[in-house]
Amino acid sequence: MTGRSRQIVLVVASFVAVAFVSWLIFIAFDGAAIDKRMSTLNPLSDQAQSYHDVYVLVWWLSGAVFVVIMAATLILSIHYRERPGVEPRRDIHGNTRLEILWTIIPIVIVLIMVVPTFAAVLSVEGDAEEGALEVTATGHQWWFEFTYHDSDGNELFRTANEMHVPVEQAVNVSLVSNDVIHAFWVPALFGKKDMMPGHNNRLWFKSKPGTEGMHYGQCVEYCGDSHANMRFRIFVESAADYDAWVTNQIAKAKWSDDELVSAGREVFVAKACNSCHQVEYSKSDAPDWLVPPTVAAIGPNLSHLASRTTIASALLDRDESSLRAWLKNPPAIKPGSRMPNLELTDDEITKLIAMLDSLE
Amino acid sequence: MSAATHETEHHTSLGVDNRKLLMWIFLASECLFFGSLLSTYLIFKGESLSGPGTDIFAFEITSISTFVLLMSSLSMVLAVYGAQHGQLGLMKLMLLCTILLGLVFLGFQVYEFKTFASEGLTLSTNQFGASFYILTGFHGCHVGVGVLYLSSLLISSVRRNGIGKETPLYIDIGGLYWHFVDIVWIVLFTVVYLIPAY
Amino acid sequence: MADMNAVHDAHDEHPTTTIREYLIIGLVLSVITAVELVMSLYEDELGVVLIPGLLIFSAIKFVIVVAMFMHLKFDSIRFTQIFAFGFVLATCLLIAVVVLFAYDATDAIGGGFIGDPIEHH
Amino acid sequence: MATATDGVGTVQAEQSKVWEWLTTVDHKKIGTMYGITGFTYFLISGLTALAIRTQLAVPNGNVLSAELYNQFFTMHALMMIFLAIMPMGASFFNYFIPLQIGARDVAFPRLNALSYWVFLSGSLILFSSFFLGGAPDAGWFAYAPLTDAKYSVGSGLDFYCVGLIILGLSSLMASLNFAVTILNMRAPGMTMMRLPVYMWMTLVVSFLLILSLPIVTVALVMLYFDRNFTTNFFTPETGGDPILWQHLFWLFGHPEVYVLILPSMGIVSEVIPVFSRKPLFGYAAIVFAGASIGVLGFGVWAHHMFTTGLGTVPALVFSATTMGIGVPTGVKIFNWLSTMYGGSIRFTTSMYFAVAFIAMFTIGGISGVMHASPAVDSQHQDTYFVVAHIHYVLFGGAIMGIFSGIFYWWPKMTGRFLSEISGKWSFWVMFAGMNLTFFPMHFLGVSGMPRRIYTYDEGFGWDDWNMVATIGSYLIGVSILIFLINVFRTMRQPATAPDNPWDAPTLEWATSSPPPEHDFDVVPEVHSSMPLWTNREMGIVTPEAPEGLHIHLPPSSYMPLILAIGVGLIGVGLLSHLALVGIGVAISTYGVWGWSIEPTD
Repeated sequence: MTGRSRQIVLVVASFVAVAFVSWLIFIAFDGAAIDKRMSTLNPLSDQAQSYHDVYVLVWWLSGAVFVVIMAATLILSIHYRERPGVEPRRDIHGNTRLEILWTIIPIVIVLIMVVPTFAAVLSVEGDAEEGALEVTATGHQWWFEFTYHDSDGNELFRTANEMHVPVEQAVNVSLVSNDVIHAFWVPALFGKKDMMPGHNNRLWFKSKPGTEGMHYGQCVEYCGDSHANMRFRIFVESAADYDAWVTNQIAKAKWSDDELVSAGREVFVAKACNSCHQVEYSKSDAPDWLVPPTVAAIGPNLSHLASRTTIASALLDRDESSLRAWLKNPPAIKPGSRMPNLELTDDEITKLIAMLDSLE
Repeated sequence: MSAATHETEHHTSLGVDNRKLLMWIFLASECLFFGSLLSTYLIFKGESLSGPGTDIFAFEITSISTFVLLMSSLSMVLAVYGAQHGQLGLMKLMLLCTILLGLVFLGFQVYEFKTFASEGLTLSTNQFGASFYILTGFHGCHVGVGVLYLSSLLISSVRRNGIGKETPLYIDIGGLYWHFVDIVWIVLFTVVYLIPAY
Repeated sequence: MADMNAVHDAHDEHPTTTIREYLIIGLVLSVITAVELVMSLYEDELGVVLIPGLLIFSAIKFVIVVAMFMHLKFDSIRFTQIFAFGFVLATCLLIAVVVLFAYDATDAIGGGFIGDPIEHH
Repeated sequence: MATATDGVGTVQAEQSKVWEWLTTVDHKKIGTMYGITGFTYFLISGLTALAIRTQLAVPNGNVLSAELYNQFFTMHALMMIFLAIMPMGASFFNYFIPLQIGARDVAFPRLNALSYWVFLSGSLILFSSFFLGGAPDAGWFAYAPLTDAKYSVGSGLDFYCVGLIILGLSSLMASLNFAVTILNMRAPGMTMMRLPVYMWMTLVVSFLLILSLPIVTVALVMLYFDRNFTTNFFTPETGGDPILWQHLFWLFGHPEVYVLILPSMGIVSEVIPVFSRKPLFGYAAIVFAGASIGVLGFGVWAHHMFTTGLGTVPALVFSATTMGIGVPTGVKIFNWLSTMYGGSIRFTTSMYFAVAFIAMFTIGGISGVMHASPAVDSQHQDTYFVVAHIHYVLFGGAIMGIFSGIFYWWPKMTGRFLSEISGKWSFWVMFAGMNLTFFPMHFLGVSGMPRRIYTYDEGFGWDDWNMVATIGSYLIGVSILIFLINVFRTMRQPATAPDNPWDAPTLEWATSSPPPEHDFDVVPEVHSSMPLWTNREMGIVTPEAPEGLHIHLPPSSYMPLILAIGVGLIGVGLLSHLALVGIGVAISTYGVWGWSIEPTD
């Protein structure tokens, strides 16, 4: 082979090799979308989609730069390695034209990235159009509280760690914090935004048609010991399902005269659970000892716990064994938990679970 | 302060003394220090949730102390003049004068802080109080360090009882620090005391 | 910075300012301070002129002290460059941070920017 | 060039070895101490990283408790940044500033010693928090109000404030010293545009620190006051604003990133031309790019805050400035690659690390520019994508560059070569290890794994890549072991390295290996940025040292040590009992007094 053709083979081979590696990497990136729980590559709302479009563009530009520089490094390293009889070109000190060229190329790439970025950010910032659902999400160490409002801004009800929204409807979320900074993020539905104490951030999203289902979210701003355990879920539902859910949430907690449930209520009060957790009963003549506290901001509102799928900020499925483990020793499951180990006996726990299960 | 400068004394790359260069770079750094403190103050001065606000300032006192600090700059520059022209007496007198004026300024500041505290403005009263005290307090610390610095220059010049080869340089560098503390106050006086209501 | 290499052996040349001139400068500084004080007493009459006026006077005092008392007018240009870099950077960052806070539309405590771009409840 | 003969050097009283090191003002000894201390912390911090990776190897791992994990990830970052990479950089700065610019020492030798001892006391204070009630656990950028006494009850965050203020003081003194030295003590003929690129980067780093450290000092003081003296700068309940902390911190924090990476850029700018055996391509462009990265670095801080509700216009402005930094960075990368073009490259271990630096840093740079777009950032910020990004910059960039420098300068510093065979093993194992560790983190990031979580559930698609990353981290550990064995084995061999084993063009290679205490017998003339090559081409011969040459060196001093002990005591006092502050002040005052009256001739 002549020197010239060997050079061509080298260049082609290097590009092929780097492109192959890049292709493997691409497959792996794509693989990240296969498990869709928290994937950022699976946009299901208009907002996530417009961010995703920017990401795809930026990704391809970056990929191109990556392939060129890796291939160049490889080619130069192989081609100009030390060989007997080949002297280095000591006369090369620079080349102004080339240097201007590769100053301009990055500028052009940056400009290509800037324009769609600006467009996407401007389209997502601000508030949703008129008639959007208004929800306030409050960050607590370490759980999320959701407060639903009617169109006049009056509070309708509070729930925790599981948010329900109707499909294809714009939702305004007001982000506030009760203690430290948290961040609110469901990758499929919207980019993250911080819950800053003393500030009132807002975001909005509108799910795409056919996206009914459960979507995973998590706190993504380090907020202390149990930051890792601060998770939540958003349920996108048909309008009918959503309305049914709202109707149930607005109603007060169901009163059951079941013996075990009554015993559970007594434990609930005796162990001062109601000093942190609110349960508002529908029964108008509730006994004197069961006086619901007016504000329960320390722990989640439990009026409709049984309508949720999870407990402990979406850490555990809401079933008998999880509830038992949680009530036995909360800090063991969620380190630093504000809910202390109440030293409950198995019997007390059984009663409490019966009571909690009745709160549909 | 430096030994390695010894042999390069007559030939440095920029034609300036190492120690003086060090002081100027340090002063550039100090600009950022006071800039951050002043930013904090400007952000917080309106955040007075409770307790006294900027209306607590007493013009007369602060004007006098500002004048005192300005005059200390004048005496400092005369001390430098004395050192550079071999007038030992003038240098010592003016150094002493500068130190005393600095102490008077500090006295005024202590008085001001005490008055404000008695009127209910403490570090924890509100954001205005905290950022005001930390800003002017750090300036006061700089004046205090300056007083100690100039005192050591005065003491060593008294002990030596003459002007050494390097005395003008030392006094000059000390002067740079002192004047810097003064110009910080020029900015603070205008921004903190004279434009309080905005 | 490219010509920072200039090697000159200029030994510290003392400024030629006389004591008399220093005293005059001191007087000027005092007078400016007095004018500033008087200005601040008439803030209602001066209106929008007040703040820029005070800032300009303060800048004049700043420049006089730096140039004459700190001898930057006579000393190596490198000192001026270094100090000016620090001072300008500090000023820019101060303005940037203060403006960012004034712009902050989400501040639930201090209230938003005039012409707040995002309306919220 | 002849090695130093007897009689050349300083006349000093016989002292014990320990006392000699405690009182030294020699920049080479101080540099060595910085290097050893920095590398020790690098190892300790590496162990915390291994613990972190072990915890995350499988879902719901239970190697570390949440509390310990949070301390470990915080201290891993703090130690790597402030106690490992910065001091290892300072080690090379100390050692090679005077050697590369042809000076006898730095401008202020005692101040230099003081910087080291203050650094040591600050680092010990920060590190001792592990044993004194818990290390800081709020992340290295310690966002308020999590750092408030209400949410961080232990004293960890007080250690953070005091430790970082003292470390900042040390860095400030060192940087002032370096800046003055480079600006003012260059050899005759060495103009600024003939300065080695490494010196340029050192100068930029020094100014970055000089201008950014005061800002974080103010923030740390306010945090300390918040925690201890009832102020409320960052607590929103009483009118404070946690956003202010973020601004002040990142005003320092972003320049700090360049403080970590620019020294390594300087090192590869030295290494690549030497082993390509041709001049650096576009010297002026590389210098200008480095300086403009430094200046632009002050205008991009808020890109760390895109998700805080910065507002649309500020976000877009900072997005644009951040992308702008990609331009000079790109220029540098292309110029390094062009230096290899037309060369005859000797692939020593040092060159392996330098070429790997280009490739790995490019990956970190690209992912950095990606996140300059708030749209991308809001989906990736605080996920493992960002963890991947910072580690490609700081491990693939800063650490690879430092290892390149270690293999390059080792013969000069010790007179001994590190084993090339063992070195290449450690390179390949490290290269494989770091890519196995950090590349999968990109995948973890796009699949939504948040950073700083001590545990995660199975079923999110995170399990496999976490296991791969953990295996990779152990490979890095193995590579470091190979390197340590290399060091211990070769240090037992006799010093055989010649003055200029790599045929390098800069001045440090004009003196013996290791250099004599006075650095140079005679400093060669400087006519270009590659003085040794140019002088050879021009036929200029450096004259032999005259007989009976006596070079006056500054005497050693124990005042820096005393002053640093005083400063350290003030720090300890702020953390324990205020009476100790008084003692510390007294000792410091004695140190300053002794310092100012002690003869320096």
